[in-house]
Amino acid sequence: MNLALSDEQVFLREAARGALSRFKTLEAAREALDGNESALPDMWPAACEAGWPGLLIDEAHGGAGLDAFDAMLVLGECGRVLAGISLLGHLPASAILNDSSNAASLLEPLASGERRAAYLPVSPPTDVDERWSVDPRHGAARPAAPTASASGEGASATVSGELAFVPDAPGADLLVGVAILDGKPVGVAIEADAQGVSVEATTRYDSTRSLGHVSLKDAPATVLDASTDSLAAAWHLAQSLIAAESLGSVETALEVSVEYAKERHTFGRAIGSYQAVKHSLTEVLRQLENGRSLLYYAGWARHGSPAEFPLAAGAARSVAGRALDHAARTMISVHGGIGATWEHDAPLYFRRAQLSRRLLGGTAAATDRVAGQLIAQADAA
Amino acid sequence: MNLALSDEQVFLREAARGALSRFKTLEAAREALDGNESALPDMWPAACEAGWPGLLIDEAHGGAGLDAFDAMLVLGECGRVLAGISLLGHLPASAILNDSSNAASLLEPLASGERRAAYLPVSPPTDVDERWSVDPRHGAARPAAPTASASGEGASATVSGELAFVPDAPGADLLVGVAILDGKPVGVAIEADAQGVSVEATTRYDSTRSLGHVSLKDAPATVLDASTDSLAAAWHLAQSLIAAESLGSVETALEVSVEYAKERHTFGRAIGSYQAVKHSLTEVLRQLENGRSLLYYAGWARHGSPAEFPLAAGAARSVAGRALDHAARTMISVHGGIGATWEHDAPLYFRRAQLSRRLLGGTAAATDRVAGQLIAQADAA
Amino acid sequence: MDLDDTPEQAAYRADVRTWLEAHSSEAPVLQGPGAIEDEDEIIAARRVWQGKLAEGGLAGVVWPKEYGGQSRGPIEQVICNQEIARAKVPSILDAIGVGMLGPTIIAHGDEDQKGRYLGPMLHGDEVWCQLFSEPAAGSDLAAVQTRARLQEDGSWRLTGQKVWTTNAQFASYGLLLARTDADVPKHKGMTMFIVPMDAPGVTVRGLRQISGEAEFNEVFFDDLVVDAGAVVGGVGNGWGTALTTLMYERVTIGLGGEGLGYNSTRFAGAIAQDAHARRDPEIRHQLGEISSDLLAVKFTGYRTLTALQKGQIPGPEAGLAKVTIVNGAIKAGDLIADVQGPDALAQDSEWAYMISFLPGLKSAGGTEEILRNTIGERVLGLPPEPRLDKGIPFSELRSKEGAAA
Amino acid sequence: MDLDDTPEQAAYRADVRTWLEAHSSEAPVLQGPGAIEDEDEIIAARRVWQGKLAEGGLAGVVWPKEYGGQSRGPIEQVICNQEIARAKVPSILDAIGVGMLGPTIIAHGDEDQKGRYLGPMLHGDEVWCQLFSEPAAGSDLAAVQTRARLQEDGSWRLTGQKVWTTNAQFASYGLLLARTDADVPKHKGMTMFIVPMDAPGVTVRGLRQISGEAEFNEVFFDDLVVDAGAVVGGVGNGWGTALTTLMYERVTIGLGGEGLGYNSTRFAGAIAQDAHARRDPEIRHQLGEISSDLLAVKFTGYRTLTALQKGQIPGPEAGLAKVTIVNGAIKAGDLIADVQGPDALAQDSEWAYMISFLPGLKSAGGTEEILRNTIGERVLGLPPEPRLDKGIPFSELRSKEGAAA
Repeated sequence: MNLALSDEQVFLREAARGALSRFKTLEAAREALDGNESALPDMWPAACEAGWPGLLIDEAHGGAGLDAFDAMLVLGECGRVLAGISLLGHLPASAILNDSSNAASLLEPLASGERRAAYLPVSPPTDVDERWSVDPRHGAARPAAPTASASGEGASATVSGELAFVPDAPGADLLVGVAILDGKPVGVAIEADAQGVSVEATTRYDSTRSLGHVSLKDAPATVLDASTDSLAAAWHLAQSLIAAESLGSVETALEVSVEYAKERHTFGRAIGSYQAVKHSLTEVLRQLENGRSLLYYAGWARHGSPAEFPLAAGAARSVAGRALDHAARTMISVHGGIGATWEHDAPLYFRRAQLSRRLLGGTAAATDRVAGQLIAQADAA
Repeated sequence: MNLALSDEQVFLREAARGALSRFKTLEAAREALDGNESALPDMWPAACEAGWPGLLIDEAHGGAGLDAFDAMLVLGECGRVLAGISLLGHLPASAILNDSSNAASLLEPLASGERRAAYLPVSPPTDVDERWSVDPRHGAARPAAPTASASGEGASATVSGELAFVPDAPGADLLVGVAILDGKPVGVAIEADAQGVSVEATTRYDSTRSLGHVSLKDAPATVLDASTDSLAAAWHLAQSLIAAESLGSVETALEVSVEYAKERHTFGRAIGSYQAVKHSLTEVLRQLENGRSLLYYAGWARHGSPAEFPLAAGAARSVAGRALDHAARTMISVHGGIGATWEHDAPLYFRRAQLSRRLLGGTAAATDRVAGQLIAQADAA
Repeated sequence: MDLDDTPEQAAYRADVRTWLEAHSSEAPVLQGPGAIEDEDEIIAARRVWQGKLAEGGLAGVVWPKEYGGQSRGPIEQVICNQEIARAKVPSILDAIGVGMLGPTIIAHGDEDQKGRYLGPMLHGDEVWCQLFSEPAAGSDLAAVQTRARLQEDGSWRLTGQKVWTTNAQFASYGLLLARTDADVPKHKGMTMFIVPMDAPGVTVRGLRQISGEAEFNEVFFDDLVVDAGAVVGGVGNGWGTALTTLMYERVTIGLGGEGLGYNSTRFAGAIAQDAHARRDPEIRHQLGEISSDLLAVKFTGYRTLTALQKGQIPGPEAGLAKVTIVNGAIKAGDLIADVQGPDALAQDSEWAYMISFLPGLKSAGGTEEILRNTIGERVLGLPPEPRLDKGIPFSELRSKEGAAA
Repeated sequence: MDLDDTPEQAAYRADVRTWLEAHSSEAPVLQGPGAIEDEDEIIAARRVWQGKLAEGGLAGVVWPKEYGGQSRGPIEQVICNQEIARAKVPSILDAIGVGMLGPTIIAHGDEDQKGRYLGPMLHGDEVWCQLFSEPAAGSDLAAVQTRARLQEDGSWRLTGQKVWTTNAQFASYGLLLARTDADVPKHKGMTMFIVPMDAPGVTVRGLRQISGEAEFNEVFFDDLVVDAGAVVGGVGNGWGTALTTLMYERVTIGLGGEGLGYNSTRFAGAIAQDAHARRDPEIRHQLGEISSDLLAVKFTGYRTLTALQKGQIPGPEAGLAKVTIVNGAIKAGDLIADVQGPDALAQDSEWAYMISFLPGLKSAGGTEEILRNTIGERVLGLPPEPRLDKGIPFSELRSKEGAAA
């Protein structure tokens, strides 16, 4: 048993921190909120230089052949500085393709980052909803997954459906997700510039997060031969990645808040000496540590115990999502009034928390899946 | 506008406190938990002497002709000392009878306390469940209300059904509730010693609370002509009363905890000077004050604005139930380890909290009803 | 116990309603078709409207008649507010002046001050702002550092910075808490001043909040000179004067829960629109809890009002209503946005605005932690925190903190 | 990063399993058919069984070989625990002695003490108890008042009261923290003693908890006399010695989350039994949150173990695991009882027992508040609370508190 980072993983993390530190991500986020979206740096070249696009692609296809936990380490660093890098969309897409034996030609340009993919998030069934479903554009009810029709020859099909708030869809070259073909889920890869594909770029509240509403109308697709388990695992991988990213943001929120609590005085004492502040920050630490432990679980389970991966990834997201909500609000409140002003960094982390909790099914769906998985385990026992 | 106690109400409350102070209710509760149930005092004679059984019965029928808020004041005093008095069962029953024009002969002995009634709690429909339903004996699903069949002559019928965990049912002379007759709810009054009636006495965790599983098998009943609104109002009245009782317990829990927090020292300071303790006790006060305000609302609404009574009573119960949960746990934790020992009073309030939150639909059903009422209001607006 | 008007109150309500029916066409339109959009025009129109309300007796209801008020009680004030809301016309522009600062001047000001300032304040001719909070004196108001130095000619020279100042951008005057003696313990060396906001040496800068809007201002004082007549309540008595203002602030909060628009009806309405969410037990559970708490605050307001009407002064526990409202609204915002999804966070969403506004409101006027301290000590009688700043001259305190940091 | 055994660990596991397969028939039966019911017989049987485990090398796995242990690492200890649980045989009786007090004696005791006490402790011949907490020194352990006075003949005379003592009713010895000098600041005037529990002057009284069962004891010392050889770690060094015990306590907690039986599998199993509740979004939401937190603790345990194996000592943050476990289990108890209704509160319900037990567990070993203070200060580096008791002789402190009360 060994739940610690390897030397290579420590190096990967430090390198990521270094690479990201070259960008003024927080300043850019604030400027973009003020309408100057061109202030947001294009970080994809840096990602390519670091080899992140190919993290989860086999070496045979030009990737690094690493695993989910390594990707989580990079996402954590992105979360620390709110880097708007397109890995949350790209990596789960690359994982589906990597699990497909008929996608070899697609993989190499994705591994190098020459082309960028976006994952079309489709949530696998639960114990109470047997459908594959997508995030709704409006309201709380989840629509069904896109549908595919075989279009004659070989592995090609046409796909129709709507996917709302797809992370990193704008500007992606390839869209990879799940569609229902003859009542069964299949992996599909769709060129973003193909006929019948439209991507409406949008942002919501957090300027660092690029989102797109993807509309597919008989869009030509390659049907992938990835297993159903692999298609489901992509969803759980996305949950793990957003969990890791969120915990990175929690780290920064905690560090900045602790520093301020040491320096700021009121009634003649540093505010960090008051139990209300101290216990609130300790609570952030508690949730952060719990989240970190679950990242290890998810990282191990993806290949070490695939049957547990939905549980592990759901639990990681559930804890991390709540941790970020609490940390972002604590960051504001520890800073007193100034923490709620435009020029402060705390609102940027708050905006991240507010949006993240409602993407990719939301923190709530991840929490529900934990319950569902455990209930299914109990039934099986 | 005047949301304050009248002189008469202050007197009623003080008199109740005085009358109840003659009993060693907490000591008796502890002894009963140890198996000596005979230690529990029979407080009904004191209730009769004070005129409480007739609180909600018209003066014409020998009652005091007072309203729900006055009854809540008495229940609050009972809650302060965990008095096991049978008003929670008796008063809603008396209210249904008082609203019936064909129950005059039943009222007088109930008003004097010569006979005691118990309310068979049947929850009226909500926006998402159109049935009248009862608390389950086991599990979470709510069974349907008892059913009645007209038995020929006049206002008589036979009633069949099961009601679990009915407060104050053991030893009651008359059972009053709701049954479904030809698909419609009707009020029914059933002699407890009639054929087909069985009451299985039970207690759960809180020795001061007498409960009974009532089984009706073609039990002969008088069909009351109380309106459907009156039958529903009895449920909401019961919610208000258990809310008031709970807040009385919160008062004691807060007072005892505050005193201890002033006296007990640790690390050279009174523990009440620490923010963690101080803020926790302030939170008890906040919830208590919110609950008190909602008792006024419920007390006013029952006759001042009957359409709001379900909302007001549900909100009062929701806030009061959560307040008691928090106050009882705070009472234990402020006292440190000693608060969790057998000889301390805190566990008695904790036991009360644990059971109360699961009786009469539970705090959760009251909270759900608040949502349902507001959603219905929104639809109507 | 009842919620209905007495005959006298009903008669007053009828009078107010009659006046409003006669004059509501003169009120500025701020929402919907034909609404004024320009910020300056809105302010100008609301000034005029406040003047009309004052003439009609609908502003300063509780002010003494000699200062232009109606000498009526708090219930009549609430009735007046209710009728103004019912008529869907704007309320007075300068709620801070008329609600908190005017009463402070009535309590502590001298006759010259009352004669000069109260009339224009009541009629909206001169809007006021409250200059108490500072960057280093938020929760700990007695730590103000804005310095007022007595000049040889008896005038005062003021230098310092205030923050979280509402309405400063168009205010004529401000009530300012300054340190006049740094060599005595901090509660003792302060004095309250009336300061002109258009004088040289006063700079107002909008302070943008999370939403991007400048809901508050920073105000900088750079050698502003005021004469001896600007002192309210006597030199060195600033803390006592400030407490009066804070008491009126609590009254305003105690009665105003519904006024902020954070109420169960609004939130339930949003949930009711979603056919799926309104039947979801988890959503309903949260809605039910939030709504119960907010309903409680409404009736706590009526209890406060009853107490006020009987001449009782609300204690710090009235601040618990603010805790309930702010935390309830925060939960409601999260719930509604969870139901609606990211669209609730769109630029023009009322919910995005609320979600952005609440974190600042939570800290405004002293943090929740300080409020809970105060209530724990004053209401429950719990012992105070050990105070390291007690009895220490303010000047020494500052250097001590610097050393500790 | 992986969760599997190394080849060496796998070999060790196989050895342990082989031993257990050979000897499990000798283990006492404590549950199910044929279970021993008499409390004294259970203790006697478990003593014997501990002796067998010790002979087989399955007790004191991390103890040095010279004291009868295996000189192995913490992972082997956990492997051993896992295999004992898998074999469904009882674990050692004296987990407190072997896990915390023995290691303290190994670290601070003299050779005589090690030679005399460690063997019988490991084999279950002499059970030990920890005598630190007092009625007035729960969270603030350094406030112990049990007084040890040096006699002219070099012996010590002990008087005072201890509480929350597990196993005192059948313990042979206790490790007791006493005040030996009240005229120095409180952390400095304490000394650790080994005391015989069967001597005159020692009275053990069961302390009933919420459930009615006496899960802890009070222990009274009335002029108990011990000789100079009873001092562990030197006179006046009691606080440092106690910190060692507390560190081992944290290690035990850090590794023991699952051992308490508060885990997601058990709680989800209870919910899964109710066809209605298992589909209710509100119930599922709560179950999901509670379970995620408890799963986290399981993997935090593995992280702690990894750190221990590398020779790192767990810091106070390991205590956060206790916070998560206790609060998670409290929420789980409330959830399950809400689903099952009042029957979950029946006398013989496992849930009623858990619901009753947890409030005491929450306070045991220092309140959550003290733990959060410690972690905030030692882990996050936040400044301490102002301490009014620092540097003040213990005797003065007591009278100050009396005056303040």
